[in-house]
Amino acid sequence: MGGDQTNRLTSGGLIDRSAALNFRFDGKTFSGFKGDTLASALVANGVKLVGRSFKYHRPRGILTAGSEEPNALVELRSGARREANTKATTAELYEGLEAASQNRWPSLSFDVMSVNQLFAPIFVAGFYYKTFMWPAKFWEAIYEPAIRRAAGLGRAAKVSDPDHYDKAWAHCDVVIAGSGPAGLAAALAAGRSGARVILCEEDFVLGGRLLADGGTIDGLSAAEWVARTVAELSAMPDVRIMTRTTLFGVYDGGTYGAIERVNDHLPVPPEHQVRQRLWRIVAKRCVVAAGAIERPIVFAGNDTPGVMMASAMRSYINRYAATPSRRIALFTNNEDGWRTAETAIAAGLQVAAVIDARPDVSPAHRSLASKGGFPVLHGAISGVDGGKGGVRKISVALTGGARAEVEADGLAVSGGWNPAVGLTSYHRGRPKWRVDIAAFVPDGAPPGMVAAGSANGAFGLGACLREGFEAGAAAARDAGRSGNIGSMPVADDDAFSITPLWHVAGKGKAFVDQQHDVTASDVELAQREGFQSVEHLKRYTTLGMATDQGKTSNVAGLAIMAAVSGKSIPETGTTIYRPPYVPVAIGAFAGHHRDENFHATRLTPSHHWAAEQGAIFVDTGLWKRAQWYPRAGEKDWLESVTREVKAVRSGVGFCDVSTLGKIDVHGPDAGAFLDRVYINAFSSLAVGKARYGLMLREDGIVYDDGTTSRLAEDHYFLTTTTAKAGLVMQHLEFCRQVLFPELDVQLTSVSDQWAQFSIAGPKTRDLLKVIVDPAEDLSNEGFPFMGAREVGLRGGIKARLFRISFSGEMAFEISVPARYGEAMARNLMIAGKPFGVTPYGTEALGVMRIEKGHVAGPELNGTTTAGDLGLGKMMSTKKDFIGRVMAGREALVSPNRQVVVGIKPTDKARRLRSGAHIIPKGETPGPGNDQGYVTSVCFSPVLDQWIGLGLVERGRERIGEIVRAHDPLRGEDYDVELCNSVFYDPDGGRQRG
Amino acid sequence: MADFSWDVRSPLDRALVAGSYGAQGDAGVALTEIRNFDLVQVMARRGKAAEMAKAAQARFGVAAPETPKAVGTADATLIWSGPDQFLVLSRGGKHTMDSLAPVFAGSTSLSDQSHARALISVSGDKARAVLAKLSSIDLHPDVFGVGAAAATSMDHTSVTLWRGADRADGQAVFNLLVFSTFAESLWHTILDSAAEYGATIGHSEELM
Amino acid sequence: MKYSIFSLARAALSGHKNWKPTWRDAAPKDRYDVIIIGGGGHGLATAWFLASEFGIRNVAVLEKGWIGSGNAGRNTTIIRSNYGLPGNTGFYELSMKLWERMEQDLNYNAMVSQRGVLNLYHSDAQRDAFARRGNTMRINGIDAELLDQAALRKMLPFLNFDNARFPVQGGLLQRRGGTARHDAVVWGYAHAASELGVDIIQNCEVTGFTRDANGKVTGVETSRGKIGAGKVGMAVAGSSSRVAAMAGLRLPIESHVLQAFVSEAIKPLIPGVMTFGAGHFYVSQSDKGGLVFGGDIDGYNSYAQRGNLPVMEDVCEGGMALIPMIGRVRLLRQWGGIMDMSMDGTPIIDKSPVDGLYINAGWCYGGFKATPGSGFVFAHLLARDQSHKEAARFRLDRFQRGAMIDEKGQGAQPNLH
Amino acid sequence: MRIVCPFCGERELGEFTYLGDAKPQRPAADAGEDAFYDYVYLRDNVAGVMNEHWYHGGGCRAWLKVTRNTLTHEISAVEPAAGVGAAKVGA
Repeated sequence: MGGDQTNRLTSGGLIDRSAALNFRFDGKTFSGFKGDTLASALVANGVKLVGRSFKYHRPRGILTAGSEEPNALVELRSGARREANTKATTAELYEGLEAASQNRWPSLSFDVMSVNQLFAPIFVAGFYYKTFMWPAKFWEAIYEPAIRRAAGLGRAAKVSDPDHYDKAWAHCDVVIAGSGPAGLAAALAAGRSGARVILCEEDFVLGGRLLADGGTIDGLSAAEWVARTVAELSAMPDVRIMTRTTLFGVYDGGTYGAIERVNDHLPVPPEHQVRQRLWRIVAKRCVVAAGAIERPIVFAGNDTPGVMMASAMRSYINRYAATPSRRIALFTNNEDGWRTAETAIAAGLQVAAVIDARPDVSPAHRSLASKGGFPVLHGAISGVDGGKGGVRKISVALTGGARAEVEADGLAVSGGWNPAVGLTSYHRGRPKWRVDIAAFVPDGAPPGMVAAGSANGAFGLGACLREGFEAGAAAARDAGRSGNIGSMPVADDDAFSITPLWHVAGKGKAFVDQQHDVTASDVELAQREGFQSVEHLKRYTTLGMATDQGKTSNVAGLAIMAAVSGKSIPETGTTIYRPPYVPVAIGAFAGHHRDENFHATRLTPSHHWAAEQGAIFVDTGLWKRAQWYPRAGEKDWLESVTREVKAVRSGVGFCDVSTLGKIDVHGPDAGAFLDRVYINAFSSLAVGKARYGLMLREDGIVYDDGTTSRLAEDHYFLTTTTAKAGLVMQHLEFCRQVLFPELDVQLTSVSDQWAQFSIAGPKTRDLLKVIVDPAEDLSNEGFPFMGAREVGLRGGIKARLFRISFSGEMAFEISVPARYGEAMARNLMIAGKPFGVTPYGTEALGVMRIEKGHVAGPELNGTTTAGDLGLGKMMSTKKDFIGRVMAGREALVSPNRQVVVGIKPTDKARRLRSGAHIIPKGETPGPGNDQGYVTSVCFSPVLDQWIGLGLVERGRERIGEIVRAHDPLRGEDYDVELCNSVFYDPDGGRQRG
Repeated sequence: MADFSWDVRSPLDRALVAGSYGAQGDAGVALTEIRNFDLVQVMARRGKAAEMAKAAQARFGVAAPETPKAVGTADATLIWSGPDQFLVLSRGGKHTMDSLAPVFAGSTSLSDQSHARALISVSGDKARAVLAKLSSIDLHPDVFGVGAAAATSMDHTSVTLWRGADRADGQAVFNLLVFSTFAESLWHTILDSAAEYGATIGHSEELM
Repeated sequence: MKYSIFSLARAALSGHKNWKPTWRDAAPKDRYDVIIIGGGGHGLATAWFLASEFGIRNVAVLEKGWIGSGNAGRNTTIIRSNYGLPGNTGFYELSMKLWERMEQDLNYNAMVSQRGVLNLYHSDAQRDAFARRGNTMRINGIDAELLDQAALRKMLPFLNFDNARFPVQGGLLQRRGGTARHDAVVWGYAHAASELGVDIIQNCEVTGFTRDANGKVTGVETSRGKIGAGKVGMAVAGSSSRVAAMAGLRLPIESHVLQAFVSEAIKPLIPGVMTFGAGHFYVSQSDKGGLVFGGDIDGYNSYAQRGNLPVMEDVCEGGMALIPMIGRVRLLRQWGGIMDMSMDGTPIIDKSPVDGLYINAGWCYGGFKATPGSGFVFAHLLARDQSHKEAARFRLDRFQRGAMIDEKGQGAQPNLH
Repeated sequence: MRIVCPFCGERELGEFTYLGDAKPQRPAADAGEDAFYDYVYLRDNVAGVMNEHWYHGGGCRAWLKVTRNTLTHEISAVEPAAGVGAAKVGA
């Protein structure tokens, strides 16, 4: 059995019979044709049972032919590409497609979990809130794991997604969702008037319901009209037609989200191509022509395989030439449902009966019935006889009380149509109820968006074309396009009449939400227990929260709630609609930004040189920085770093510090400006001098620090920490543009313009003499500590030289234009060779700054004051500056604050760790005596032991005190001494020398 | 002791591999890095906008752009970079800080950006398709014509984007000034975006 | 009525026809000893503790819509007590202890699931910050473990360790952290409070305060008439500034939108709660099977209850960077809640400057985990007129005194907390 | 959300950074703690139309004053901060 397509009609359909495709479902091989969906191919092969339900594991068949499908969910593909919960009704068939049913074990036809059906009387809505509470520990040990295993649907892949995704922007005047009659007509009108149009269609062919229901437009068959229209649109340069693309959401300012399934119709994406692409479409106007969704009627056994929406049955028969059954019964409460009887007869199928809930049917249909030789039963279905094998017999409660039975192997159901009100409701607009069609229609749509056609409740073909055409023309007009829109496509309107019927009372489970197994009695129970708000109903029963977002269940659910609580449907209201309109792969939202491409990478000017030296790099924000330069034979990072530190302290070394933020501050008021943003004065700084500055936030807490030099009367060169570079620039621009507009000052980031190197160590001057123009005086007198000026370098380029020191050694920082950065590194190696110059990384930099007691990121943690850092004296009392006032608040000047202090283990062999807490000696650690913590640590080659900085209560008054470093996380607890934070050369002689 | 040699290295020196990239067949896009240029940021001082404009007019013979535009002159391109400021882009050594300082003395602040940016030109019939993955700007010919410019972002990184003169074959040319330290990273992102169309990659010392 | 497997079985026999409403849908009386404005988790928990712990049962909870319609029903259901600063640490642990007995307290299964909360680190600096925080937790008697990469590779092999821009290096784990079923928490407190006589009044919007000659609050004006009260407490996340304004108060609070997302239900994939340390992404998997995840707030003031694409993309980028196997899992629903962001990222539980009005506000996006603790200490404040010791630092005047509790060190900029 | 930068034209949200309510004005240097407390911490937290500071950091680096409805995100006006036009002062 299998590959014979027993239910494929011999002719017709939009499938390519010359292109047979083989596929596998649950391990069995079948064949279908190009143009099939997985669902239509399964129908063609007579497969009725396709899945098991969420809670009761009931056998389920295909209910719909679109993205509203609640039942026919499969695991598509395998291995790393396995996609759980894929709707068979939208999955395009391709050669070799592999799919498996889900939520069953061991097999679809024999599912052990279907025993749940025996417990159905207990497993009612919300049952789990009422039990599993005793004994307490059992919930996590037993109950919950069991529930988790049983719940869920398909299995996601357990390894990294091998496919690529990307994201793109598109701009247009009018974006149109849907390419049915309304959408195509809208595109025609907008396109003809000269508008830039984007037409999104989630299907892989254009036409919407025309593909299944046909009709006559402008005297042409629907197919001919679609072809003609698409040809006309394709000829317009500014009209873009995007098939396999769903407009899923609307965001502020006319931004729309759309997902294009670029290559999901292939086994794997071709080389260099993406699987899916996320579109952000910026449009002046949007026409929602997303159509309407046929809704079920809730009756006992309505989830039996073989029960199918009437319109879906037409889609399978007309579009795919695949018939779900041979002898069909139809249950309808409206005129439209009858089309399925017409279709069945036209396709040479048997119609067993039409059960029409309305008191009467049109004469045309009467005669159809007599021609087709089937009865028209007035009444409602009270039960369906059949199991996983599908529908066998249908019981009908006739109006007036009598009963009837109908033998059929398929049941088409039409409860009327619900306009697709998702997109129009995503800005919390609430749809309004229209009595004549017994359905909600869009209301309160986001600015610039209108619905047209059946999405707007216009169910006739003529009306769809008219509304679409007018909406398209109006949208183009609003966007300022006024070309000639030509003539409107015309078709007849077929009458639509409906007598609402939501639920047929009767014995047996009647399902409202088939995927979540929510029954009519669950809705009644929720009402009984006080969950009467629709939002409570949804949350208590999980109605409408499944992967179909309740497209086929929400309205029926609230209609039943309305009935039992004695309210009208509009009074009961709808839940809030949430994007996306269809589920969208998370990978598509990430696009290119995953793995190494998650964020951009910044490289220093000497990066590639450092890489050649075998440097180990560390991520610092977006930067890659050389962390240390290992040498052959060194056993670990500590050995390398210690070597680098010793080399600097005894000779000379250099380090690329280009990652510091660098800002040109220009203008006559530059000094006055800096006076206001720094706590200390800069207007008084002499040209050719540098000064360390500290910035506060307006709340008095330290924001950033750095060295700023005055290069000219009206030009300062400001540096920030690496971490805050961008934020400080933004802050300074705020001060300049918003707080102090009266100052004449200009700011430019020059972070990328300059390659900057720190050169440090007693032999620094010797090295510089080799590379700096001999004419330059680098002596202590000629270039004193904190001096800053431009110098020439041998070979003709100019550099900026700053005599500043982070290491505590005699040191300079030198900057050259960035494209010389790599040459600078090489030349420093050449110039320094006689002095054993050593490149050092951020670790050695950190060691030396801790030895020197300089604060950095771990101390500037956004909660410390200048006083905490021991820099309180820098706060000028002669001027106003940002943060001055709030820094004076009582708790910020309390003598009991945690302040920066040096810390070293009393046992010199001990390793000190950041994050250890400080507890007074001899006390039991507790909230009451947690006096601070270790912020930064290093192994100090100078002191030959681990040392650190910490923030400790009244630390500076307690120098010499022995306290406990308490580190339960790492199972450590040891004595440390609080000491001066400057471990190395406290009087600073070396850096001045 | 002999002088040191100071060879310049473009930030794309390592990343740029001349030749073809991505899909085979007719390349949909050409990616060219232009090297050897001077780039100076010119910012009007308080109340000096008019003076700056005058100075620019005198020096370049055209009005400096007041709106997001790129204005070509005989030997420079003036690119709007923000309110009351613009960039002067020229062949290496043409309009340097030193040569512009006297021109704008008093009315402006100048900042050298010559080494702060890399210059990449993107052209070809898929140029817009590639840029649509990187830029949120509408590059439709009617909206972003020759000479249009934008201070914008790509991949969360600031870039200066402008449309230069069309290629000889009529294809549009989009120029990107990107920050040097981001250049290699952004370059790889551009390559990823271009791969499906196929790209021809090269560099040039000749500023168009 | 008592809930249990037995009552369920009994009810099943009668076709579940005899269940009573989970809580009484009460009509307002003229006067209550205490009125709580806000029928969310915090308000209902406060009412229940007032009735059960402090013997005050003449209490009304006023809800403008349906109970749980605010952030209680719109969050990512995470519970934890892994805070690092004095004031927070003890309070959230108090809350955690109350989570651990909630089902038995309330006779309602809120599905408290201590599956662990793991904060990942990607740099030495982050590790050190977590070490500091974890030690604070341990010193306060809270469970915390610092895991290195090797341990994580065993525990969570699917994380991106090797192919990542910012490889995972380790994490801070609180095993007692986890999740709870958010709606059930609301319904559970409503059920239990109602059983003790608390009036839960839905569709009753407070429109103003009634004050006496001295300005003391004597009750509220509502869409269902005036209601008198001895004391009025507000627990109205998302409306704090608007309600406070009715009493002439300005608060150190801005309202921002936080988005959250849920995927289609899939079979168990992710064991506990994890947060990405190199981007804005956190995730857990619900009992129903959906991945529940979120990231940073959109960053601008908003009462619109919906966000925009850039943050949605940012969150998914973080997700893919951390767990690249979720690429083909589909995002099912996106929503937004209003976060009342305080100026230091820490809540305010205090008497207001207006006599008779008590404030419970400024929970930022951390309100859910605090639900029982917040209810308990707010009930304590309302009943005893003094702060519970674990809430003593949540005073309103801390900003004047400079005693902020700023876990993130971002200062007075709410969108950075 | 899309903001019409007065200099660059309409740009997408990602290019901008938000600061907050533009109403609070930095007090005079001698205003004292209470005035600064009010400026730094207290907010009207408007539910409706509000003037806000946004920074076009991903574009022209201008600070902007944006009039936006916090209930709908609708933007009704955008103007540059005081200092942006400084170069044209007196012109």
